[in-house]
Amino acid sequence: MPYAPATDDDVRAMLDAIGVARIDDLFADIPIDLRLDGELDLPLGVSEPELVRRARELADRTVDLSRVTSFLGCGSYDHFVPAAVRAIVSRSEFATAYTPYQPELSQGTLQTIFEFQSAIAALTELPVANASLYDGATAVAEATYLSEQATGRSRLVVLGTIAPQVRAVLDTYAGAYGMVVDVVECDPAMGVVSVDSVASRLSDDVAALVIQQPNAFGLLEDAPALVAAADAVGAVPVVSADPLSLGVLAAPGSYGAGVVVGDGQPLGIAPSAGGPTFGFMAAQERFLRRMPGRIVGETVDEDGHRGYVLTLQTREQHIRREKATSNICTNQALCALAGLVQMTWLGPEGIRELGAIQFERAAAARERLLRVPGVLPGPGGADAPVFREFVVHLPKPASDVVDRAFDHELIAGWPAAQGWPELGDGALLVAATELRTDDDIERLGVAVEEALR
Amino acid sequence: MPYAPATDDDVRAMLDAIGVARIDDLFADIPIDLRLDGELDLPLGVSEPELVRRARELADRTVDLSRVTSFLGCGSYDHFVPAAVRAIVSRSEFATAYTPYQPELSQGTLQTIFEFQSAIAALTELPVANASLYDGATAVAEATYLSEQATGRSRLVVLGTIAPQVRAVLDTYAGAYGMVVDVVECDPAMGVVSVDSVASRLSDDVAALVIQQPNAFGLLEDAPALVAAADAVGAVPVVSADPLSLGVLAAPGSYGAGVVVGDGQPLGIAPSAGGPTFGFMAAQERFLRRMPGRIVGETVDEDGHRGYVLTLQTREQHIRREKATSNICTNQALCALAGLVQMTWLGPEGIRELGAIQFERAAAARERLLRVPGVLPGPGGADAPVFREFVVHLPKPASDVVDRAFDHELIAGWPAAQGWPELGDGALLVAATELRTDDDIERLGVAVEEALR
Amino acid sequence: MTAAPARTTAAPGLHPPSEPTIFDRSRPGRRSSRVPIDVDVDAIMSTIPDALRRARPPRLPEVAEPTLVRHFVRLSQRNHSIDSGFYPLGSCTMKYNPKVHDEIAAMPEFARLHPLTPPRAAQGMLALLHELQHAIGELSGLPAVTLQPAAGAHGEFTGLLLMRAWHRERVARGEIAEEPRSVLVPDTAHGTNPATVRMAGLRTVSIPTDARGGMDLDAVRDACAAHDIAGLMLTNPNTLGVFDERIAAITSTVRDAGGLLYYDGANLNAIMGRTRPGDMGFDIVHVNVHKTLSTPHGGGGPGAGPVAVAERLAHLLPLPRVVRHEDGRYDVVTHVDDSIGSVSRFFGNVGVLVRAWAYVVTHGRDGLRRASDIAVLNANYLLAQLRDVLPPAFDRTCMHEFVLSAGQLKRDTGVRAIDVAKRIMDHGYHPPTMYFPLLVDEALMIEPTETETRETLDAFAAAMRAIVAEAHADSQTVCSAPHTTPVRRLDEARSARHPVLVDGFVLASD
Amino acid sequence: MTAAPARTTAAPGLHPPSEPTIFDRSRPGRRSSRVPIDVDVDAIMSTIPDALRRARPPRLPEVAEPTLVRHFVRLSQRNHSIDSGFYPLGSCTMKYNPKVHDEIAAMPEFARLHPLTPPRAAQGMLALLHELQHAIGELSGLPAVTLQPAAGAHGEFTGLLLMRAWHRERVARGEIAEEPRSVLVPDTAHGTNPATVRMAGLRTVSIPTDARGGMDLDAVRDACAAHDIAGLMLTNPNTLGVFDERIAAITSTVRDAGGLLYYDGANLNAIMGRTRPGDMGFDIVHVNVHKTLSTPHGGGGPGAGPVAVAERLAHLLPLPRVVRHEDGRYDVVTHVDDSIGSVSRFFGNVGVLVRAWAYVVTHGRDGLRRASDIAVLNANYLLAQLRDVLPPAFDRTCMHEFVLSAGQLKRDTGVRAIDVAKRIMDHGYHPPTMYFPLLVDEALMIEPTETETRETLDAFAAAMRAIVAEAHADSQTVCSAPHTTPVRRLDEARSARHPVLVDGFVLASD
Ligand SMILES: Cc1ncc(COP(=O)(O)O)c(C=O)c1O
Ligand SMILES: Cc1ncc(COP(=O)(O)O)c(C=O)c1O
Repeated sequence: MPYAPATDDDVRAMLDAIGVARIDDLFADIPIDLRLDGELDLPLGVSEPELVRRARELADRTVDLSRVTSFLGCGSYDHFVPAAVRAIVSRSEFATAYTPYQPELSQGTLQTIFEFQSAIAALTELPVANASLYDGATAVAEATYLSEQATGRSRLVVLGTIAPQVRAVLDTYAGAYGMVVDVVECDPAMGVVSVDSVASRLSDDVAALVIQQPNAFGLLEDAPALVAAADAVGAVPVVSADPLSLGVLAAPGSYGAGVVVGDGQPLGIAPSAGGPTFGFMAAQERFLRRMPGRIVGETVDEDGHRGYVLTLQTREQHIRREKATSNICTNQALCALAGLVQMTWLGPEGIRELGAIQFERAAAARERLLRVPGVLPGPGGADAPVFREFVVHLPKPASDVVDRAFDHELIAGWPAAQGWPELGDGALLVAATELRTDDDIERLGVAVEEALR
Repeated sequence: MPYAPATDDDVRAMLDAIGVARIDDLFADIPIDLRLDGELDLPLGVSEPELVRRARELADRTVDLSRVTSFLGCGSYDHFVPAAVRAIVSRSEFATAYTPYQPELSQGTLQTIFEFQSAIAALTELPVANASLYDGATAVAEATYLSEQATGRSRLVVLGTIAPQVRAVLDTYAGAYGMVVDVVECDPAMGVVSVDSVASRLSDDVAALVIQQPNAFGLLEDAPALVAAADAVGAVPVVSADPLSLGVLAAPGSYGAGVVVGDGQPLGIAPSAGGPTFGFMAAQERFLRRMPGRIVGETVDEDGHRGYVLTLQTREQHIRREKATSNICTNQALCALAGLVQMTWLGPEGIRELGAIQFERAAAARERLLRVPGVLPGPGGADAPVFREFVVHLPKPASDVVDRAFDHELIAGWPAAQGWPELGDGALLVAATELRTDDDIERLGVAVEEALR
Repeated sequence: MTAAPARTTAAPGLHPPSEPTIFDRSRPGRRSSRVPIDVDVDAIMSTIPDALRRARPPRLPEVAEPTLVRHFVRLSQRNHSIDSGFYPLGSCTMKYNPKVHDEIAAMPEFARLHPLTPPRAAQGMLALLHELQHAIGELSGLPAVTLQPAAGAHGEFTGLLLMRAWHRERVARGEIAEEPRSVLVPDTAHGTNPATVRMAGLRTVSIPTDARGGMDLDAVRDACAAHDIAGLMLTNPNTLGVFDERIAAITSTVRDAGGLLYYDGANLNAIMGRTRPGDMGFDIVHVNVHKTLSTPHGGGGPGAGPVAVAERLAHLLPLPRVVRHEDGRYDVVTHVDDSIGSVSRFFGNVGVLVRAWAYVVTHGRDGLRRASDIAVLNANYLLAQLRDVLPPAFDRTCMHEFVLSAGQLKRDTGVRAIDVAKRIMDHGYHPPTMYFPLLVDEALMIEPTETETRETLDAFAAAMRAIVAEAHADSQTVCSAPHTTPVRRLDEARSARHPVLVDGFVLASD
Repeated sequence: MTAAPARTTAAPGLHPPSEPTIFDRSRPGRRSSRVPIDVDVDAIMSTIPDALRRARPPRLPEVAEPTLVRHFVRLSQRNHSIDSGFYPLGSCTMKYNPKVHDEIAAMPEFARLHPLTPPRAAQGMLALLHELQHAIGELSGLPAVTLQPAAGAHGEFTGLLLMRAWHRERVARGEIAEEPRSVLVPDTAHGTNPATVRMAGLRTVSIPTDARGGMDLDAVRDACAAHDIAGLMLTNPNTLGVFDERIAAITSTVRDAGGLLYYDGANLNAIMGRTRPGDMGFDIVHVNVHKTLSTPHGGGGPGAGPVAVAERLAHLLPLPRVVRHEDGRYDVVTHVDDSIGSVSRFFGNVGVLVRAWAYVVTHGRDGLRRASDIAVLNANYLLAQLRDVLPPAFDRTCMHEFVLSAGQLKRDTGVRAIDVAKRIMDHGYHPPTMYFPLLVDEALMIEPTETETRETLDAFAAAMRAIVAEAHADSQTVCSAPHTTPVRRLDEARSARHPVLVDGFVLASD
């Protein structure tokens, strides 16, 4: 067994030192009738080359997006990840360390978390951020839990334009700690929620208002006005932001968001079928002691040298147990590190340019698709600025079109009805990142054209 | 420019500090008429994502041997390389260090070289080894240069069964320092060189006898007898050994080889179109001060702690200049490290098993091909033990057969006439490593059958 | 081994005590990135309504790639890790993470796969996830599995939601009047257990530990009588490394009281192939694959916490889930009426799950059992070498880990558990888990795992014994440790009192 | 910055002064590997004649994979590298190596490609190599290129063989009576130059350096008159970092004497896009792609040393070579009558060449020129900050590197170049190249490269100045440096006198 070094000689010598005859004796505490008789129903172990062959076989039955062109989006995107990110997160010292409980041996991880918090604070323009949450959906949920605890209120107002997967998680969580989720739908033609309709649902029993910016249709909500409306009734304005958009879109902190959350996948994380990514959370000072998860602080050592430690741990489960602000323990630290490296690689100029490109690519793809006979604009129409993704209406079921377009070595998008039945079978959600070339977009147009014939 | 950090401000400030107005002024020493007028005939630079796309396009026009089955051999082999090897050689501290001139900052590299020398000594059973040469072919050449210097003789006797690529390099090198290369061919049916025919060519003007074991047909020469014959006339017995064979085949040092060289590719190095690999050289004590290349020795520091240094540098070009034992400076250190990790990963048992498997796979592939109507045994016949590769005779030109078999997603082997015209068009050199499954071998048989129809 | 030379001078040295932050290294105009498409950024910006457009660029660091890479490589060198040294951090199962797993997770077909890819184009990945579901069902003895939870605590949350949904069904069926809310949790439990109970809208009833380190059975009976029992959360072997041999009595007591049994699988690595939670009577289990199935911890994550349940709870599992049709095709189920919903956006931490799959394939039924056997052997071997200098909290055969008490040492020498922990750093080891479980005085919780050699265990034991001796001879050296780390003890109180959580560069309004 | 605390104790510490060897860690029966096919090893062994069969297994280390990985990770941490710190090692061009190049070289299509693959199946790789041939021809100003040499010295050897072949052709054509054997080499030349001359069967005629740091032109003239001139080997800018402005006179003098001109391209990184060896009158050039085109040095290699020559020498180049047919197909030429043969087994170090190709593509004509510009700017900037404390060997504008002399410092304080070099380690930097070129007294050769920031250059200059000051104030501290490295100065004499080259474990006859 390549990973457990003990040889038969080792085992014998160690059993002697322990003073028992057989390894079985070490399991004597397990009642006979509870012991597994026989073996687990699993194959025998294999060698590394055989493992690799097995994996290769499965990979061969899985589409390779370095060869097939994808226009899928809705929360997971095919962005370029520079090699430097992989080189750094694969460093043994980062990848194979545990949570930095012992700061003297963990300054590397601790300082990167401090830098990560700082970068998130820079993007959101809020003073505090944590070391990561599971993903963008649980981050939204944690934000509402925080709001409930902070306000003592138990109603949530949520825009209907947040991603359906996030909505599902929020419903599950909120139900657990007994919050009522009040969803404000948008006019399907507009694709954004009107401030008035939201305002009319806000009152002093509302713990939080949940906004996604850009929303799930790639459109821009009037977030500043919505935030103001929430503030007006003492509800916590929670903004779920796409971090990659924050080079071009107003920082939620700048217009009064109380808590900003989001999913870090667009920041240097490979999609890998949906995870791992990381959720981030930044907040106003007043929420600091209610934040979930790890937080790193700067301090000094006995010689006065600058160093970093896990701080404000009295919020956390291992100290506060049932009174903790959250149950989170293991988080997504290594993904957050990838995010930090990506944010550093981009820098203020790069994230601005890359953000602008998302608008440009989406507009180009929309323009091309709308030139296909029978294809009609979706929510927001033909001209509204869209960030990376948008919906169009096809004259045939989107799932059939996607299916047929696949023969062109291309995944045309996601049948939006799976997330919003109200949009109907023909709705297709299409995402175009900086990796989609003009040629890719033209191929998309042709493929959809032919699929519609 | 992502890799040169200087900004315009930096440039201005630095020019001021230097006391010149423009960067051009720094190049004032270049005579006007020698300056490049205009620009280099190269495209403008591109971004990392564009570079990756260019590389992807070229890769798409290159066969992927993780998908297509290859039976190519003749000096480069498709062996399994464990992930641990890549994880270690990609460590920044190993990959981006220079030659360990400053031992206090290079103990990592120095100790791995010391361990590499030790592992090569263990495989060959010789007391000294160096830190690597360019490849197995130049290693043979360096061995003959060493022999010339050591014996003052200028004739080389070389077995005709060494790999043609090695032979070509040896001819080129030997010509340079004025040695006569005397080749002893084998009987094509036997596939090995008779000891008598070699003995008859040996005399006291011979600097070295060059043997490859296993030879280029995968057959076993009577190396011990040949070595004895060389010794008898005071020629240096040089054995070019396949390192992967040394778990099962006698260590050349054990039967008196004076210098053992070889190519390390089978030890954890990806073929990558032929290089980089590493050449190794081990020798008897008497040749120590004539060895080419870096050698690391164990010593102690001022506090008596064990440490390692480059040693016996008076052999080398940077000290001895025209009197150096070789001109080699940059070598193949990182590949040698991969070889060390691979040898460690295998261990004495693993290298024995893996060596045995090479015989088994080759025999299985030969047996299958000989069942194809019209296919006849090559040098050595149908039953001689063959290490990893062997030759068969096809009733059609091997190049046509390889060409047609390629439609079965398989490369059937190498048309041996390219290396040994005397074997004729129909000769095919086939290699089967531990990565070739029974199923692969069956597919080979079928593909050749159909190609011969 | 003797000491290395002291730094005689004012040179910062090869391993300086502190490193600049990436913000300290920022200079205006520097950058690492270059984008693949040239667009007129200002023109695009101008299409965004003023109120929604960013006014000033984010204060991210400006550095070129060589600076970026060097910065993070240097920071990495300030970490201890399993690849660089022994890491006997109790309860955290710091075992070796096979390198090949990282490569398999990085295969483009897996790494770039979009979660919403049509199943026909993702059969290989779906098959992989389905195989892993089976393996986890097999290990836990509970057949129905969700891979969605992102960590152990997330699995706990999922499990308690399943527990609640099940009770609600009973209410709906009229079997009980109202939903029970009390969950029994031993005082040895990990902090996530009670924290999860609260988040899930339930109440913790804490159960004391008995003289053998197990759950106090009478206390369990009393609690069952006194409270509306939703269920029990238990780790077995527990955080003392003790296997509770009366587990059958405990589970049946709780079951009789109408409760469900939740098994915290963080310690499953001790019993693979020996016994299974399902066989012990548990209904719901989470598995920390980043412990038992060896996926790298990444300095705090990501991990994964799949949950396995009894067949009768299967219809409640969160979605999406991977299923296999008769014809062998794999498919994704996105809707089931009674499902509790979703606990994360897609399939969970697939990149981590792929590594867990690889671990199961390489080990197989034989290797998994052996992994547990050697983990338990190593723990008992180490315990045998330390027992006489630092008394175990409960002196009996341990499973994969054990807890020592430095209480007596503290009374004799003033050296506390934390001092021993800091001092062991100077010997090149990561310390054990300190002060947990809470009921043990000056606790030091040690888990060697199966991937360490006997020599390493011997050397660690010798170092621990040397420290105990040193505590009596020269306690000051121990109490002022560590002496060889990049930084020395850090002022945690200060950072809690005056939190500095963001680099000054960011707050500066340029 | 102030000093870190001394190690007060006998604990080995986090960075112990020495590590066991992998052989020290070996234990019988341990192993990392598992083979994919079960065969009857003994049965197979028995088919091998006794005399050819191995008697006892090789004494390789026996360790499990966790031990293997930890061992080598720990050893790596005992290295300085370009990714972890400034590395101004003159003449070695330690610039940043872009990470993406490693990934491209590792793409399976490239990494697993067999060198004898039929060209139809390798068009992409052949195209890549052909593009690189063009780029190198363009950079050198000489159109015909071989990629086969594995390093600079290997390129030199190849180049001199081409030189000889060309003269032999002249002999054959009766243009000259016999092959000339003398090669002019400046005394500043790198050691590989004269060593290569010897290996190539030629004779070195050493040429002194003039007062400006260039080649003594009169000496060149005299040598041309006195010897049978095969050619000249020259680096320009030379190893003093000086561009020899009389290069045209030098090349024409040698040409008139019937010699060919060989350009050692190790310093080509100084002049990309500014001037070209071909334009200076050279006939043969090698390019150290591991310097100029930034491929990682790997602790000593692998590199690559492609050679470019004038059209009239093209037919002599070694084989195989990649060519492009009119129809755009790429092909491999394996036979040309007049070729000198082969200098390595296949196409050369392709894995390295792929990185060089990537470097050229990313930089393009604009980036390559800028790389040289900034390299020269950085060198002159650093020189300007050090000139007054350590005099330059030749005080003039330098190119990409410059050479300082510690001769005066030694006379004043007893502190030698080597002491300054060792002391700079305590500041976290790799030392400059020492004692080369040989003609400079107590030489320190400094090459910052273009990938370092101004701040790094400023900090390095400050450290150097601090050391010079320290040399006057406290020379003992400098002369006993380094103080913060894992080991201190090592006894090199001892290892030369009593070489220990192999681990005792191997020699032990178990
Ligand atoms: C006993 C126990 N339960 C639960 C957890 C929480 O698991 P995770 O950190 O994966 O959320 C841990 C991990 O520390 C643990 O040790
Ligand atoms: C000036 C000069 N010439 C030649 C060489 C030899 O090149 P390589 O080490 O690649 O063989 C070097 C490398 O150190 C050099 O600096």
